[in-house]
Amino acid sequence: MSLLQTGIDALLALGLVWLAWRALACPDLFRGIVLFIAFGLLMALAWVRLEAPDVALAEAAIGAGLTGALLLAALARLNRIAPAGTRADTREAWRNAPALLLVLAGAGLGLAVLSLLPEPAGLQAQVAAELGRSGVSNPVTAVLLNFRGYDTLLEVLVLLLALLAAWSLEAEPPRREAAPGPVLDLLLRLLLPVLVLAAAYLLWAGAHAPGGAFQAGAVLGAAGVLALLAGWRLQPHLTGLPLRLAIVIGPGGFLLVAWALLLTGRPLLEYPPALAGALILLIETLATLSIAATLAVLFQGSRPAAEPPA
Amino acid sequence: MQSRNPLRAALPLPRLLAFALVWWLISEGAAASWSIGVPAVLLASWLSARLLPPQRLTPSGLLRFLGFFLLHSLLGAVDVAQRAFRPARPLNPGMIDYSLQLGPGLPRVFMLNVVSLLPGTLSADLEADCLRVHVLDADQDNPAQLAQLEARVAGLFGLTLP
Amino acid sequence: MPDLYHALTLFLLLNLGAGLWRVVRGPTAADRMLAAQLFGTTAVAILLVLAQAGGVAALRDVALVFALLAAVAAVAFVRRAWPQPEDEHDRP
Amino acid sequence: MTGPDYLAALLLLAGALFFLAGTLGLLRFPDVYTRLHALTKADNVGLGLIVLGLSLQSGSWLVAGKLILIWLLVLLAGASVSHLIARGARLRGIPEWRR
Repeated sequence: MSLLQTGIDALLALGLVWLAWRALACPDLFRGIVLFIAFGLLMALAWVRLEAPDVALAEAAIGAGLTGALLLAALARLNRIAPAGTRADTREAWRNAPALLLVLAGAGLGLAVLSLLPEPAGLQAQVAAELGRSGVSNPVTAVLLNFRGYDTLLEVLVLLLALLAAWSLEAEPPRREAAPGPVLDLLLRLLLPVLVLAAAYLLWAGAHAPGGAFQAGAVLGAAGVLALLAGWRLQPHLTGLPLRLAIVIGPGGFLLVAWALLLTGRPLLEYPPALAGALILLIETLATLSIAATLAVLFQGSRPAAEPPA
Repeated sequence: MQSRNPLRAALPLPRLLAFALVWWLISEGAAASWSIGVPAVLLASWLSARLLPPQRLTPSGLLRFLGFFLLHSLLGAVDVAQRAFRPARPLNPGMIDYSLQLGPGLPRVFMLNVVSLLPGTLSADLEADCLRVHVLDADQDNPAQLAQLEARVAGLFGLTLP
Repeated sequence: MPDLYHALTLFLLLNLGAGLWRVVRGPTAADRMLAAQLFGTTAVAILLVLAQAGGVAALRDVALVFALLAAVAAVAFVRRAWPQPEDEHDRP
Repeated sequence: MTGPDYLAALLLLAGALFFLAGTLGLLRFPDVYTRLHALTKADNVGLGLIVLGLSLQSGSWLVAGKLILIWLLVLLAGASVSHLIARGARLRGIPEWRR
């Protein structure tokens, strides 16, 4: 590795630690969020340098794009409930807590790295040996949707649980929203179709390259978030059953496939190799729809049915 | 204008071609991708046709606009770079009003966006027909520049300014 | 050429680091947010350069996702998190 | 290195120079409006030049097209966001710097 590459890596590592520290320790929540957005950007670049483009893609879609928007919306809500001056400020007393946490986490990680075997065997050889029967050629997708498909099933269910938790909270009072203005309106009209295309592309790419349902769902979900930010709302007849169907079709379809496979006498989520590719694509397509719908609805915060008719 | 053919109204050919091109580019020409690409392009074209009415871009207007845009955005960047690099930081900003000749609609919003990419101008607000522009150098003839841009945008969309 | 790509990456990263000063200093929330917007453009450039340097086509997809989502956080800021101009007047 | 290589290297360096200009503008310009000028002009042209240089190096029309598409998306986002921020800043009465 050249000196330049070492420089890049050193700068990334230092930048990440500094940003993490500043984002946690800075007394102003808004500044903390902007620092966190910058942290997400650097994190994606760090994953690239670690030769993990799959994770970089997920970080780009979720970390840099959606999390920032979610945190900003949460901050806006917090400021409405309890304006900045009225919040009990415990941060001053806990100022050094993040540093302590960082030191502890760093020490733990250091110990873990030191205790690694010099040449960890890993599972790459086993994954590579079975890849031919998985239905896809991207090893990450093979692990996520075939060899350990139950992990992904549970992840999709966790997202559903998060939504249930958000929906059981008190609905936010409606708030005045300024007109979006022509520039934001045009941005949406140009961008939404391209976001749909990009999501479909990431879904397709997942079979052989970085991509897949979570990334595609995040991109499609971002389209929903942008539409919500511009003040676009679902028509009332779509907020009931159709929206709920979109939210559960991913986990539901996944469970149905798992159940059908159990009925044929196979172990949980072990696809017949001939059908594996098609089944994975089906599950991922449905999961993309559900993830997108769930992320957009989570951004909105409360149940859309509770919205007064516009 | 209502198209007589409902299929062509829902899926206009120029949109189909444009989104097929976008798919071809983002998939870097992978032939196998069209199994998902075809439905995705159909969906995107349908969505786009619902969101944006068809525009009549003229090819000659497009070429002239592209040349104008590329040259002037480069000039704009050089201009900003000079001001940023010089130790004296030569800035004389101001806010000017420009009355638009373009009628309301997509061409006008398009112009609003391009204004911010061209030398020394930044669109700051739009009230009725009045475009408020923040300029880096109030001594320059900014309105003349804006009028030139407006003529190019009108040419791009096949319009004639009153 | 690889050295040039890596030097360029390092240079762009240093740019990004310098821009952090604006996030820390502000003074207004808009200043902090527009610095973050600038980082997005820089990150796209870095990703495209690294994609060419390492011959990793997937990094262009990462850059594409960055470009597509570049506006989301800033729009969320403008529409939600930026205190409304009339808020001071109609608070009880 | 051959002729096209030199041209590509030149474009990449020019792009880097504009990124530096954008960062300097961000740090040195006196108010949010003037900083927005730097954001929308210098960095977008910087990215455009880098995209052009990389397109030459990629040796593929498809990759070049994809790079230009990414550039156009960044342009659209940059122009829209800077208008939204400038308009919001005016609405909120953030003062302009005058010489």
